[in-house]
Amino acid sequence: MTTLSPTRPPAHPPPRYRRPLGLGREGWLQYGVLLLLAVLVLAPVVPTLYQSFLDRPLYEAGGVLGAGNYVRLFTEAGFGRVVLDTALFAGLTTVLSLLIAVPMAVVVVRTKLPGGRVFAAAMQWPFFISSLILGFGWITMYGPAGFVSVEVRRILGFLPWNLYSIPGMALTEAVALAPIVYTFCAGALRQSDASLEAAAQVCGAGPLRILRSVILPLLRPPVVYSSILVASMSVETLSVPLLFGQPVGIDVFSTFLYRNGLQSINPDYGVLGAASAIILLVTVSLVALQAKLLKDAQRFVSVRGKATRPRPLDLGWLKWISVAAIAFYVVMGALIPIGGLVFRSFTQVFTPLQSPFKTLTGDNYERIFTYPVYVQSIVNSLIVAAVGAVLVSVLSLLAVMVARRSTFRFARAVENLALAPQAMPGIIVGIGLFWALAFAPFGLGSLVQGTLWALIIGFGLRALPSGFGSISPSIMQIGRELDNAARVSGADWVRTFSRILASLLRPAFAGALILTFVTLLKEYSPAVFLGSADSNIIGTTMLELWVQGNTGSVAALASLQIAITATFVGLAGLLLKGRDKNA
Amino acid sequence: GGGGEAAKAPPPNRIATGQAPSYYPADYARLMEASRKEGGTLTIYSNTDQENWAPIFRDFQKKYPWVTKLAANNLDSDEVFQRVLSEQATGSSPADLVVSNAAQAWADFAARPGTLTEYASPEKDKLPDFGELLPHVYAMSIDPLSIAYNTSLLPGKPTGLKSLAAILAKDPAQYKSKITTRDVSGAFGFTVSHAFAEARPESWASLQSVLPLARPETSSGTQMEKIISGEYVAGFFVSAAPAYPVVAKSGGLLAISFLDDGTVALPRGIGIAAGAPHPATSKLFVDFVLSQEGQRAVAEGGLTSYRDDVPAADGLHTYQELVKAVGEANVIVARYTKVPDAEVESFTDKWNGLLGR
Amino acid sequence: MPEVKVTHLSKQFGDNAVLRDISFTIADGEFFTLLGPSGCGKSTTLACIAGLERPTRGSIAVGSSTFVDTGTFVPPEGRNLGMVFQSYALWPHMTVARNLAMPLKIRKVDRREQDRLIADALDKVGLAGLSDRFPHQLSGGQQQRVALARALVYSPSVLLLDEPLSNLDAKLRDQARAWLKRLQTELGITTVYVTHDQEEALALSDRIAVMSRGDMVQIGTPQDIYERPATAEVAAFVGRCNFLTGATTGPREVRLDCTGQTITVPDTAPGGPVTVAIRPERLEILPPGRAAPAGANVLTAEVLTSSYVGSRHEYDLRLGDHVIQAETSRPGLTGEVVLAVEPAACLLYPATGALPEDAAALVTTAQ
Amino acid sequence: MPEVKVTHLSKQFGDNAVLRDISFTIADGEFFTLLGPSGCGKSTTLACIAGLERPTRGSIAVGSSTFVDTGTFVPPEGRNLGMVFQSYALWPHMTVARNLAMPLKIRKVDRREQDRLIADALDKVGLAGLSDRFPHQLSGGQQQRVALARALVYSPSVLLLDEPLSNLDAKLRDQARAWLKRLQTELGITTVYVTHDQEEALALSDRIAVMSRGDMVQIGTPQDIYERPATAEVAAFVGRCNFLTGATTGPREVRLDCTGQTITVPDTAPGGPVTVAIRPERLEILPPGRAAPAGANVLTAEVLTSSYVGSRHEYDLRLGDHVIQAETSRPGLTGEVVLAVEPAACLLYPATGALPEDAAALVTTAQ
Ligand SMILES: Nc1ncnc2c1ncn2[C@@H]1O[C@H](COP(=O)(O)OP(=O)(O)OP(=O)(O)O)[C@@H](O)[C@H]1O
Ligand SMILES: Nc1ncnc2c1ncn2[C@@H]1O[C@H](COP(=O)(O)OP(=O)(O)OP(=O)(O)O)[C@@H](O)[C@H]1O
Ligand SMILES: [Fe+3]
Ligand SMILES: [Mg+2]
Ligand SMILES: [Mg+2]
Repeated sequence: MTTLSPTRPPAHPPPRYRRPLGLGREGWLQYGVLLLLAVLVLAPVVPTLYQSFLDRPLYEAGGVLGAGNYVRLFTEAGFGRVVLDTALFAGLTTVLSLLIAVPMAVVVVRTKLPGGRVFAAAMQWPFFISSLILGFGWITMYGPAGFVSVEVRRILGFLPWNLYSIPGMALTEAVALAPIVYTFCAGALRQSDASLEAAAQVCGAGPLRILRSVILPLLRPPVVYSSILVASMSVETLSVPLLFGQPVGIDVFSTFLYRNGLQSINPDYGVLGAASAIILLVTVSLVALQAKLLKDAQRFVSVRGKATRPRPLDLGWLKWISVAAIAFYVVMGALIPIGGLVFRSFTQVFTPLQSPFKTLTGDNYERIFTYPVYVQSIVNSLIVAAVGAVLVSVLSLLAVMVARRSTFRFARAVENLALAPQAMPGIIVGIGLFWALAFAPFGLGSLVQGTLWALIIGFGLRALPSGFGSISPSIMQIGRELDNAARVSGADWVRTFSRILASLLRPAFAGALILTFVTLLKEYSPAVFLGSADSNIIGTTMLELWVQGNTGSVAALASLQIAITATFVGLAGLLLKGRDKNA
Repeated sequence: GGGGEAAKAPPPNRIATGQAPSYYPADYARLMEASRKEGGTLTIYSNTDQENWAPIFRDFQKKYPWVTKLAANNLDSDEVFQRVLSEQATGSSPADLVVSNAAQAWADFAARPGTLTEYASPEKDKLPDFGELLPHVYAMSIDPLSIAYNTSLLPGKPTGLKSLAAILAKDPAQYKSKITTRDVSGAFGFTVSHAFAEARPESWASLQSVLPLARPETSSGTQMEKIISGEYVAGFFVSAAPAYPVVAKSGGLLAISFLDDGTVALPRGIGIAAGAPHPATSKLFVDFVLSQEGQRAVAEGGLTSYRDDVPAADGLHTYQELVKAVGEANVIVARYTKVPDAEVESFTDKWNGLLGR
Repeated sequence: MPEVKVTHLSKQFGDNAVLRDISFTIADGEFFTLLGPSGCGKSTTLACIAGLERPTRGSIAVGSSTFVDTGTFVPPEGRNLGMVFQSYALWPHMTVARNLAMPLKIRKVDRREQDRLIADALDKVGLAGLSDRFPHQLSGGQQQRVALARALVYSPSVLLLDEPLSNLDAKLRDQARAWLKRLQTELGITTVYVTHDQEEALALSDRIAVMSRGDMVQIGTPQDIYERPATAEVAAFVGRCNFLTGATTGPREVRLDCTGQTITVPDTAPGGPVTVAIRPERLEILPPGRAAPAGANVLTAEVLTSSYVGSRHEYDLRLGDHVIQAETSRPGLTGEVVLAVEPAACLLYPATGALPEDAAALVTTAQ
Repeated sequence: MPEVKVTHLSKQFGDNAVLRDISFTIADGEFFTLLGPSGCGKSTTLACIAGLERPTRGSIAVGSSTFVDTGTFVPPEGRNLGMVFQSYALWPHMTVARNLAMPLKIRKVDRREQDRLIADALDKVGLAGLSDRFPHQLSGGQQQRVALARALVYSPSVLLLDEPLSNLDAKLRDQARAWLKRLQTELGITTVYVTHDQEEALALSDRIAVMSRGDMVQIGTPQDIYERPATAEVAAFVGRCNFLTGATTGPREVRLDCTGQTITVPDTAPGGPVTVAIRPERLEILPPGRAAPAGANVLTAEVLTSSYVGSRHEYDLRLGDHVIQAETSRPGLTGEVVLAVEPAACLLYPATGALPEDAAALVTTAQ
């Protein structure tokens, strides 16, 4: 037995850690993360803000600062309409995605539903598909001359909807964004104490009353959180407004930026900067509002005591209606448009006026694979997604560690910085980074400008909040005493992280990898500015092909992207599951 | 008209590898030598599709085999210039060549000092007078704009704007929102619409009856896709270049015709950027594109060539073909001049007013 | 108040038989406790009575109404029972008053009557002033009483309690226990109580059912359970107990493995290995020089550690290679002590692996 | 083993003063317990000693090395302490052996020596065979012992334990407590123990510090704390206690509010309202017909409920408008009973709101 004699010094003294410049290893790491995040986040914001006060393009010498751009923006004809349409679009999108997702989350998670697991998975599908692709799909099916529309018009004699309107845009966008709301609500529902419902049941409440009086009121925090997220995402979304709104003259913020920045006869950079600054302001205040609302909403959260096993409610005949509603959403919202898109990719022309089977072809794919630039764009997308996913996940992990598991003085700043890109529209990230790279010191900009690295930085920045968001709940689930135990037994912060937390967070890290990979693969809006001849990606190629009129090839590329995503998500899922079993 | 022809492959383009035409200056070999030393790379900022570039690149590489890496991006028409300007302002730009059909932007760009490398091409004398659009900016192609229509939905074959107006006039209510044109808020749409209206002031009469039925689109591709699907029945100022292959594939559903009351042809400008990293190769490229061999490749890529010594053939479209179809007098070649802001505003207001937006 | 009759109740989750053919009857007004280690099926039994789980087989009846039988299943909202959950399950977005009003609203009790009933119920649990607070503004003990008030406000026929005290801290739990007992006695409501705390079960219940892995091992009054445990397992679970293994050597005689000594036991043991169970408080530590009472077994042990628990002293003693516990009011004993134990206090069980692994390890780690 | 010296320790979280100027010294080898209700700052004190929290003011020294003082702060990894957490905090992705190896690896102990130390430590906690298991393959009690082994394997100078037993179920907790006490005595390691369970504190400690809202209310041996609690609050928290309010009527005389009766108390009370605290086990329920001992106070009360806790019976009695508790070994008492209590057993405190709101409500709800 080891003797513990009083006088002797400890048999095994704790290790000494070096402290260069009086700062421990963790200090260096933590300041490093803070600095990196700050540079990344400020790089696009500072030039944008600067431009918004400058009376001429940044690249021209002799600019004078002033508020003239804002004055011009607000006095510009039609800007009021843009603001109004944006508000309408964002508001309606938010409401619709709540209407779709909240009841579904409740039904799927909390009730006995035939095929509930399938539906739970299916509800996520639209998330994996970029809204650009979904938009194309919707036009093919529900546009004024879409397959479904033509059929409906033939039967009814008129078309009861108009896709090229704000409600039409909002509905499409809502279908694309509903999975976000669903994910938050389903998560909250899974966590919350099931005995709250059991208590209502025993008191005599039937299923409907339980839904109304207990479940729905308790969903307030996730609803607030996700609806603000959805609102800020729909303020910045480009694809659907561009595809649907353009022909009928509906302008929202993002298309306003796009048209005035990229397509205008005479781009006014000052006004562009001012409009970007305003979008930034709006989204930032939305995110701030969300933080505030959520803080107050803490008292609604009631996860306490021994976790009770959830008992799903039985809805009776209502469950069949729910099944039908969910099936309708998945089929009409995602499956049919996407099926149409895939079908489109195998035909020459795709029109209700002529049987598509007449012109079946593999040409659309052939075109993509004969031009090296197109193949390159697929490869580029994969590279950007893969490299970006790894980098973003690593950075997210570090940021989460610093923000949530350290005594770092600026821990909150790290968290805020990591979440800030949530409020930065893709186009603005693109424009801002473009300028930032142009002005970067030591010729760094020219090393990066126009290469895939520029895309990786731009896309990665946009994916950072998802990475952070997917890792940070997991770290909250790992008891702090696990690191405390390591600290007390002699490990410093860095070692605690590498020896203990890194292994425990591996599943969360894998989850973040998948999520960011998918996000990066479908991202494209910053590339509109950051891309170059050598760095085309699927999204920009798709837009390019669309402009050329090669819709068939657009569909082919979209199908390829969906296939890649599905394969990747499927494989990753299998791998993760396999590993869980081994563990 | 170019409608309904089958996509037969044209005969292969014959290229004289490494040989300059006889009329080139004697020291042209030195230029080739300089190019060889530049490492065989060339970067083009363009708003031109990969498919248009493909045969040009293929043949250029055949001619000068040391050129191994040719890259052209496909940006929006103005962005081409904004990119170059920003990059030039902050140091070096990787751009060698600038290719765009944005007339306004070209005029603005070329007017700035120190944006272009001065170069007098030895091909200059072999070209028609619109071959040099601005000093040191040459026309790579001259692309006509057409009327495209859905043959199963539009009764009759519109041969011009007036004829289209006449067809629509039979039942304006039915064609409400069924016609498409180019968005004049965009550079391309403005240039072609403005050129047309300026050259044919009398056509406002037709426009007044057609535009209220129309919706603007921002690309020819979208216009054609929607005409095929039946969302629109016809569109005017649809680029012919991307339309040819679609017409061929559509199985007769889509047809195009040139406007007998004035077909706008928009030149595509090419110029060498100031401080181009590969100036010699850039010069070789400009000369090649303007040469007979190069113009032949331009036509093969789907753009419209304009040299007399390039014959029209299956799958090759030429300026001469257009002239034959509508007559020299009815071809309106858009000019590369800057339209004053006030004029831009009054024109777009008038146009958009007719569109009802 | 009706009686509760559960017959041949079985419940399976997939292949996992969680309850196996359980039957019991609870008399009108009785305080009946389900006691057993975690996972033995107590909550499941309660959930079956409440209607939150559907039994695989068996029937459940309260008074004259049958809740469950072949072909019959009354859903929970049709049973008019009151239930309190371990986590209280107060609806966090409603005030105390609205929490209590909900079951009344469902029953369409009119406004005035509602107010009266709510005031009554809150009064009963001593929280008259707090009706406008939200649950998160209440302390744990107050929440627990609101939960009880909510379960009582609509005068249910039976009250079901699933570990209602386990979230309170030790001190408050003791007090709340006494208070609960008084309230139940006063109301005379038939109560089914679930706990894994044997002290709580002994203190509160009229009768206790000890459960183990889905079976009912013993049903009886607290005295029955404590003094005449049916199996070694029950003895180990309810109250502290010293277990000594041995072998039958003759009628009413067992030789202990730990010391080799032979002791007298109350009954004739079955042949072969046996376990003798002795409660610590039945082991009397004799003051030096005093003789053991006639007929008592005498054991000699060595003091390992002592601990003071306020009202008495507990000693860990080494008996051969075993560690046993004894209680006395005398402080400061050390070295060798002599223990006396009446044969009647020696409970005899066939030797099986009655002790959980953990407990066994702790008992034999005498170094 | 060094002594632990904590002086003028304060800790604030924002505006919230969690510890207020706490000082104490723990002797070499002593088992020192921090006892107090939830949220009183026990864990914070321990965390300050461990270095997991940085105190706002004050100093902490162990032996000759100062851990915290103005300008000095040794991070946890530099303190060489052993710590066991309430949830054990075993690293779930490592086997038991690797859990124990981690602190040794960090200390660059060589391979052979590591194996020896690990085997030693596991042996000490009686888990020699389980070194290749993962934590999730162990029972709660085993996990707790692995956690202890991990805290001991590198021979730390002080052992810190934060409610190490509270996650075990009642049964196992009792046994683990005795085992822990034996181990600590044997190793003689200075130990700081945190608990809110007074029974545990009394049973284990050499000395106890009772904390309340960031202050140390009393530091003393278990006997001190239980028999001479410094305040009514301590009396209420440590062990059960009946509180009777009254007023001083003369030297050593108090008139009780509940019955109006006057009783004799040991000391002269301060004038004005007072609280008399009496432990239930000091209230003797007299068998009918037997007289009270001379000098004892005699009270008459009525039995409300009784509960059986195995080794004894506890009665809830009504004394005037108060509910009091008494313990006896006699079962089945009902109706009126006579109680005797020695004046020495009546602890006297100035009447303040000593009782937490919850407890007070439960005690006075006699209807
Ligand atoms: N819905 C379910 N599906 C599968 N197994 C279940 C389910 N509900 C309970 N069980 C299992 O049934 C057994 C009994 O569970 P029950 O909740 O009744 O235990 P308990 O006695 O109340 O335990 P505790 O004291 O921990 O609350 C456990 O082994 C549990 O894992
Ligand atoms: N990081 C923190 N920030 C703010 N307040 C804190 C923090 N940690 C602890 N507190 C507060 O300090 C007080 C003391 O906490 P501490 O954990 O020391 O209590 P405790 O005595 O260990 O209680 P328990 O028995 O519940 O573990 C509590 O009121 C707690 O809310
Ligand atoms: Fe206890
Ligand atoms: Mg349970
Ligand atoms: Mg604590």
